Amino acid sequence: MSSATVPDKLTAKDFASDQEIRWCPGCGDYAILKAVQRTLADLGVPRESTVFVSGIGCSSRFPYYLSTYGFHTIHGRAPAIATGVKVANPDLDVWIVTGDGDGLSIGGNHTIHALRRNVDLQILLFNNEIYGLTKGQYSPTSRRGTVSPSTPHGSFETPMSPGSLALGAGARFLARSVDTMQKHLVDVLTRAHGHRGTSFVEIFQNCLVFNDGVFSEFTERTVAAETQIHVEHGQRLTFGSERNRGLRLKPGALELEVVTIGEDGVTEDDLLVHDETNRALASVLVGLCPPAFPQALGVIYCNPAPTYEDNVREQITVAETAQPHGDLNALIRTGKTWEVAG
Amino acid sequence: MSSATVPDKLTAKDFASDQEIRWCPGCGDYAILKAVQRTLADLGVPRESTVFVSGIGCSSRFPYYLSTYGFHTIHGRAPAIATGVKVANPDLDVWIVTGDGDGLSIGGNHTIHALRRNVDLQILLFNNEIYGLTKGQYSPTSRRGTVSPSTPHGSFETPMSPGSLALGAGARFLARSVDTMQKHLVDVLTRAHGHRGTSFVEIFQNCLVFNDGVFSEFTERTVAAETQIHVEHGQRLTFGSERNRGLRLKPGALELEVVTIGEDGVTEDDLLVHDETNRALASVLVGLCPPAFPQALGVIYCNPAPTYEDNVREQITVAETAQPHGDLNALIRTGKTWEVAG
Amino acid sequence: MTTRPAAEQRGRETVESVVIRFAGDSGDGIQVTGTQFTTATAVFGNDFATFPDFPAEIRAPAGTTFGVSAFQIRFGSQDIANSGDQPDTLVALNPAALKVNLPDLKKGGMVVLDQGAFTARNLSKAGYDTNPLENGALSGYRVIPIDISKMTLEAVKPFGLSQKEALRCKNFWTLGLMLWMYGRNREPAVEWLTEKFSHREELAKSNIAALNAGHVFGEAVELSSEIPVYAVPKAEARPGVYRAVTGTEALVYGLLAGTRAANLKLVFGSYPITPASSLLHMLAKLKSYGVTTFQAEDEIAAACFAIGASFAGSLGVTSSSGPGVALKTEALGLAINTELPLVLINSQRAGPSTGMPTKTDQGDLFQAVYGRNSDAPLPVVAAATPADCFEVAFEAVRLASRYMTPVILLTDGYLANATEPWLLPDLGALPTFRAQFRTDPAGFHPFVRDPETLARAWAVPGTPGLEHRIGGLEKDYDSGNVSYDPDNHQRMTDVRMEKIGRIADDVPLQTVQVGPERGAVAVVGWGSSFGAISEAVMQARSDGLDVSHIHIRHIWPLPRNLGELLAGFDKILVAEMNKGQLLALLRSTYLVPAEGIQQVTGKPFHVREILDAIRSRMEQ
Amino acid sequence: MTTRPAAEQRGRETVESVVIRFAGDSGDGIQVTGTQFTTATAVFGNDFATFPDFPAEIRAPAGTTFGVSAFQIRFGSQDIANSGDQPDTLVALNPAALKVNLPDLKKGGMVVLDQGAFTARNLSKAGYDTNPLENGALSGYRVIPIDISKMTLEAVKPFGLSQKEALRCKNFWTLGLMLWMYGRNREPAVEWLTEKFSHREELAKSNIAALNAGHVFGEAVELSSEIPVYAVPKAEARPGVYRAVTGTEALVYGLLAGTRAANLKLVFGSYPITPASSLLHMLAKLKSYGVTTFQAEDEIAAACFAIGASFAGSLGVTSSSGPGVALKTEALGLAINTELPLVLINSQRAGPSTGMPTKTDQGDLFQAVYGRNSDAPLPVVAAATPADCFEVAFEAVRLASRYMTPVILLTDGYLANATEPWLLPDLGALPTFRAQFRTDPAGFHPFVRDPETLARAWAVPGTPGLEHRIGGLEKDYDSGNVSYDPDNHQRMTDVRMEKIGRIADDVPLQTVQVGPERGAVAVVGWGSSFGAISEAVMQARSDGLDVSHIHIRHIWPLPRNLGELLAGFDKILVAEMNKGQLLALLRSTYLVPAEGIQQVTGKPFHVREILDAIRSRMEQ
Ligand SMILES: Cc1ncc(C[n+]2csc(CCOP(=O)(O)OP(=O)(O)O)c2C)c(N)n1
Ligand SMILES: Cc1ncc(C[n+]2csc(CCOP(=O)(O)OP(=O)(O)O)c2C)c(N)n1
Ligand code: SF4
Ligand code: SF4
Ligand SMILES: [Mg+2]
Ligand SMILES: [Mg+2]
Repeated sequence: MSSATVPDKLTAKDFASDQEIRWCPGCGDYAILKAVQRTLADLGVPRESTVFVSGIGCSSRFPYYLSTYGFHTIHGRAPAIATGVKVANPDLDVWIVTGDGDGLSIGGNHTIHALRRNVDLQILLFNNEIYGLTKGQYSPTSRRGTVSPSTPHGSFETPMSPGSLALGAGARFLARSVDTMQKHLVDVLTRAHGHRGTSFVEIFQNCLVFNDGVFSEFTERTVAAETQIHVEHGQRLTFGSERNRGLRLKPGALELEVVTIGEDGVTEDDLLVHDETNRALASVLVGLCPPAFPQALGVIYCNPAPTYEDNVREQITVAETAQPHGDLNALIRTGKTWEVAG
Repeated sequence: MSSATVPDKLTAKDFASDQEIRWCPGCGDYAILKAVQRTLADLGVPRESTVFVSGIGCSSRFPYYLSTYGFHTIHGRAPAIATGVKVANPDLDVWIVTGDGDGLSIGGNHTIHALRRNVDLQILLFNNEIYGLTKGQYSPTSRRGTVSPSTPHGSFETPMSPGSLALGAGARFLARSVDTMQKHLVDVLTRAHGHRGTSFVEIFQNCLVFNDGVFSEFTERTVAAETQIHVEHGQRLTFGSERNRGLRLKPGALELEVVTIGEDGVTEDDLLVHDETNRALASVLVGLCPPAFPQALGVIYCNPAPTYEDNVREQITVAETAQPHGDLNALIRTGKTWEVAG
Repeated sequence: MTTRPAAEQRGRETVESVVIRFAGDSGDGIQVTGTQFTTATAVFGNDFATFPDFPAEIRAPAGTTFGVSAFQIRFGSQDIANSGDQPDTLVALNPAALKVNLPDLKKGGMVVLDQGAFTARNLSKAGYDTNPLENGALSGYRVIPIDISKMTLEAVKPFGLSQKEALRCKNFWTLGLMLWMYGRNREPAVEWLTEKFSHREELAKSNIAALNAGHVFGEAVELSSEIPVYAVPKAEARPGVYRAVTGTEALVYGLLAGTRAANLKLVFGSYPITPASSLLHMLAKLKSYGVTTFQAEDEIAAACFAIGASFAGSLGVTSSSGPGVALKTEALGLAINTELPLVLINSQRAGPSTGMPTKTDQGDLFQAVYGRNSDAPLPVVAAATPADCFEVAFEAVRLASRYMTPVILLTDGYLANATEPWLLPDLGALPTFRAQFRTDPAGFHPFVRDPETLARAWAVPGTPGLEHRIGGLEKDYDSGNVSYDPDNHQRMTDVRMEKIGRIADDVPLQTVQVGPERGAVAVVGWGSSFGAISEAVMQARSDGLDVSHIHIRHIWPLPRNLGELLAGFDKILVAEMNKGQLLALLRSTYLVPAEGIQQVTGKPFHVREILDAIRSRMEQ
Repeated sequence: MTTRPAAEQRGRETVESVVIRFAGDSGDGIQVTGTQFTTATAVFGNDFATFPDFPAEIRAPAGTTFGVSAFQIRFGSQDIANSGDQPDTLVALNPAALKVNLPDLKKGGMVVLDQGAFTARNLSKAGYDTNPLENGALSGYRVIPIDISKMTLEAVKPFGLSQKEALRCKNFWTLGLMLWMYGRNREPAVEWLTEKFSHREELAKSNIAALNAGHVFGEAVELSSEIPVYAVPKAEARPGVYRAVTGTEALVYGLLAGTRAANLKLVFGSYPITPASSLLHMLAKLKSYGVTTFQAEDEIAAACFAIGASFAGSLGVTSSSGPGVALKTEALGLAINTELPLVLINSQRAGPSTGMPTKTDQGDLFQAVYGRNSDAPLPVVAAATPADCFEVAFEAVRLASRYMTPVILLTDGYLANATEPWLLPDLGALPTFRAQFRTDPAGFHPFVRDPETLARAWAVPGTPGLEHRIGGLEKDYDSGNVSYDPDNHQRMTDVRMEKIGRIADDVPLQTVQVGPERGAVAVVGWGSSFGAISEAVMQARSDGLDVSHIHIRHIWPLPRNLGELLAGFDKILVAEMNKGQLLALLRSTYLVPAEGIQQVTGKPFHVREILDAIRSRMEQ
């Protein structure tokens, strides 16, 4: 369960625990686990100060498979518990692993409040648009028409967009990646880790048992180039196998449109430059989806602000400076006291 | 508590119950109550098919003061209970009254899921940026620096924007008004009632005991004209006592700017026309605030979609048509049965 | 396996009851095999009880021990009350299944296993260092190794399936063999396959071929008398039409029948959770029966949704398991305070916290009876067997609507999936108890009470002249308005308690399940331990011990005569799958020096343990 | 008012104890008057107990009955255990205050009232049709009508306040009069005013002038002997430094002292709710004492936050009241299963559901002891008096950290605001019980247990070599890894139960509060009914009845000797403000035929009712 001698530089393997992995063979979670282990190794973080907190779901089994500290908590509450961990000890590096059910259905409120408070946490939301662990009911992110055990005639609820919700709640960091895109995912996770404050990463994850291929529209190798746009701060918003397509502002409207360089007089300069600090742009990018638009991946929004625990620390410092080493004996004697002689 | 004889046309007074009102004298809730009673009278809705559901808070006392059906439930859960009421009996006209604590703190998750599901409800959120009933703690909408019993050194959390959150959650109707703006409020409530689906109305409400004047920046009579913009579908976005100021799209950016007609060559035609079906515009409008921008009031977004209970009804109709008058005796005999002879 | 000195029937050894456990990888189709064997057994005319045991993982890696799925059936010619402690026969389709299930097998029991699956790879996945077929691990058992995989492949060859699909037929080969071994018919399985695979005829044909091949293999081998064959004669049963029913199915039918009897719409709100989800799944399919289902964002919303539906004049029903029920506690308080009908179904599972979600438990009695803030009484009923779920659900609807109160119905993970034969009632002949909606404004206020039941008036929105407001604040006894008056609070607290207390006058007197009404020992139980207790007490009685079995359906309020009944026994043993919850309730209510028999393993009670406990306590 | 045939002191009638209730509009500053009178009384040397009673509304319309605020103090020369049933003297600053409080006044008691406030407008707002000063409603009482409003305006005229501000001084005028009546000093009030209004000197001066004017008025009228004067001699008390303390303050100090003794950081997460919020408010001010507070988005998050903090090596504390505690149930299960320390403070209030949020109650004992799914034991402690909150909080921290368990501490709305004198302890001299963090990797797994306490190892993140994962699933006894093994689940269930059971060996034996250790009757209580029971038993004993008072702090597990102790009494009466919760616990645990004395009014227990019950049950 633990090892006392720590090698100088840990490898991805060193971040694996001794527990047998219990996801379905072929589940997208395996790939994410690999990417996280790689990221931790690349970052060179110490195992002992890294904590993974999760809720309940297939995805939330994650902490068992890492050799760091881990807490597999209760359904939907990981953000609240992780906030307690981080506020109690800000020196810890705290990650949350959650699912679309865990983080957006039962845990939606904790997710939005964590984002608003901006505690320095990384939230990894494995979105497979289904409740995996409870055997396949539709989730808040399931598409309309999803036939599931609880919607035998198809669901008709409008799916929630995790990214839109996060921005609406005041997120300061929003990124997206895909389970199978190892390099991209490692990059995104590294950026999320680097961001001080709550980083929200939506990872499109394939549940091959209950929702196989639900993201194939943009994850299939054959179409990926034409249906994904990898946004990068300061770079023009281009995509396509020829890198000749892109997004530009529709003149006179708050809208983007897909254009092709060389067509209709469009030049590269017409394409919008991605500004990851621009909230309005992030709001629009997050809503784009195939077939009309490419799916935006990468760091969509990053605009740091003071973290919750920085603020806590500051208030404590101010208070302690004003009144150092709070003397309890003195405290209980404040106000009116009287003495009864012996 | 009730009266059996119903006059032909009800007046605002007929919507008052016999209960003594227990808000603090001068509380903004009184004005909202008046506006709601007026709206109900104007709409000519029957008392018996109108239901007000609330959570807990000063604002949530609301149903007691109306002569309709009412349910003062538990903290934060009004959207879930109201959904039950409406789905069980879609003929009822269901309103929710909630506060910034009730609807966005403990009840945030139910609020966003109601919006996403689009049940035909009117949600009136009385935002006083404070917990009134529990004597003045800061709430999720309180400004940074709010000194309250639980933040004696000032709060440092980023306030939540109810409008941004609602849009992020997928709201199809979003409007804003102010407790004291009777006519405007009645108009907004009338629109909300007319909208099929969940309508979300944020009402800026003054809590004169614990947060007096927190909206005065745009509600004070002397500044209102210059700090409020009343948006109306199809109309140009103008404001100012001279009606010569307005909003236009900043060229080449996803941003609005304040301009003055006649200055820098700006003409009325340059001003943006409000399109209440445009989500991106709504997102931007909802984020504007004084001093740099005017506060947007009125129907900011309205873009109807099928309601939850319409969908329920449709699935039931389809099922019942396929298999009319479900015979229970037959149902329990489906599958393999065998007989034991007598 | 209880062998009886009875006439051999075509060379078969006649036995009174048998326990068979089918086990294999979760991909092996074990549950289908078990269910089909059950159908054949039912049609044959035995009484039976089944217990499916799924792995906790969705799709554990093939061949691992945590991917093992099992299905146990006990059937016989006498009353079968439980699915049996120890299998007489274990069917193991791979090494992992053997490893996990062998410890439960009866000493000297029979093991039928698929030799073809005992490859080096599978052995290592199962964590076997050496092959149990060779290392003596199976000595002491009657082992029948057959290369089922190979025989299946042979049998289905004509139909051109892929190797993978062909191997999937091995469960029907096995079924064929087992049907032959116990002299059951193949027709029900053939019918089922034909319908199930109507869209892929080759699959139907292959599986039928495998089924037949297994059967033929039995016959062939019989000649060499290597495989024993048994006869389990028909059981006596009340005449009528039967079906096999799971607890979940029976709950669904009970809720439907109950709401029809009450003339109320059934509006169901839930949030998925093991093992409660199946109720949501089944109800969601019954839209044409006027059922509305709602998957909420969490358990709190599900309960609140149901409360809203009840306020609007439907019967709100919600369901969950342990942790989810905990979340509904605050909402339950609202339903108690506003006196609205509500049925909350708790499928208990092993805890605390997440615990062992797929394992059964009886640990939520305290929570149901006591688990709320303030004095917050409500009725609690518990189901004893799969078929009993029907009656208990019907009763829960009756109590909720008649007394304007939330009702908690306790069932558990075992009952949810277990089956037994159910004598189908004529639903038209069941009693009705139409809910009374108030329409008369004269003298109305929302808390005006029926003098007999103390239930408040139910005036539903939409009714002109009865507009009113209710809420969670205390209200005036005489007007229903909010009140902070101290004496009024006392009065309301008293009346809430009294209303629930009076339900005891409206429920059947407690009867004794097995044995006389007074005597040396009463074993008292509740819920799904019914079968094990019943068997244990019957066995004890046939051993000459003076023991009775009392099984409580109405956990709260307790039946009026229970105290008197208990007083008629010298010793009271409360057998439950927790650390003594009904025990505490009975001790505090009746001051009887009851003692507990407890097992908290996540598995159904063992008859043996109860029997041993009865014996040892009687010797004391 | 108990009059004693004692020496008159400067013409004052000497009495042993007095109950005064100050009442007025919530805008009248009644709580300040009461608190200042208390301070003067404390400094004088009486023992005392106070009970503030706020209106439910934030700022109810002035002059209405639901806007009435009251403050009761009982003080005397003997031990004062409760704040008294019925006031001897009622001070009513407006008609509504008279209307609401007169029914409680002792027959023949004194009413001091502000005649100037008895205007037609105020009378009608209070719902009086005719003026009670004129319609005979006060006959039978000793009425002292004074135009306090007018006299106050006169007294403060020199300081140029607005009419509104000037009238606000009338509470200090009244205070002056009452201080004179009972021979108490004005200095503490003057000091307080001077500091309080240091920024607005004219307010300080005006209030002091009003205070003096009230006092002088008393002296002047005395000549006409219209107003009686009393002496209440000092009480005997253990020597030392004292202060008046509310239950909330004492809780805060107890948590601080406890976490220092444990060498743990105090991390507090809560969500506002009446009457628990004051704990959050006080702790939020104590950042310089190393306290971290967090206002969560709801109660679930608050509990989870605290659990996270404990996981990270702090002591997580959370608090709420009834409905909010219900919401924390699921999270408590996690803390039980993962065996993390946690203190949950429940300020009980009247329910069920929202109930009467500002009113006190003892209805949450069942919830605390039993209110969770599965077998989920945890220790429960209850505070008896405001000062006792200190010790109980200290104890809760000790148990949580020593046994790695959540602990529920029960207090209530009465204790939160009530005050009594507190003999200040020397915190440096308190025992310490430093929490043991595991650092040694040898033989470590997260569920390795201390053989004595059975507490698991607490290895906190940040410790190299002890990286581990915990969660809500059942775990293997020997490795801490997830386990679904049936026998292991039994073992873990047993050890969780045993760990909590062993705490009984580590808490003081139960003592008898009043009376002998065996005898005819024991009145058993818990929580804030301490004072009323104690008084009632003392009175009964002085009437010659053989009664003892046993008051239980450790509700679960119960003290080891309690059964034996109870066995020494012929009759056991359990007095509690609920429908019989401790009663059920004692009956089921000890099989004693205990009976209940119950009051559920939202008000503290009446001594009289307990006394009557003792008498009538003894006559039976
Ligand atoms: C309080 C509570 N409610 C419900 C459950 C049942 N449950 C476990 S996981 C889950 C949904 C998981 O979905 P998601 O978060 O998307 O995770 P996935 O399995 O898809 O990775 C549910 C409903 C539970 N464990 N606890
Ligand atoms: C479960 C629960 N938690 C907490 C409370 C206490 N409480 C009542 S109202 C309220 C906040 C009210 O704030 P808001 O919704 O903004 O309403 P306002 O009083 O400002 O109108 C709180 C925390 C409660 N009644 N129930
Ligand atoms: S059910 Fe889906 S999400 Fe869960 S482990 Fe299997 S493939 Fe992965
Ligand atoms: S506290 Fe504030 S919100 Fe509540 S009634 Fe008073 S003024 Fe209104
Ligand atoms: Mg999922
Ligand atoms: Mg508010």
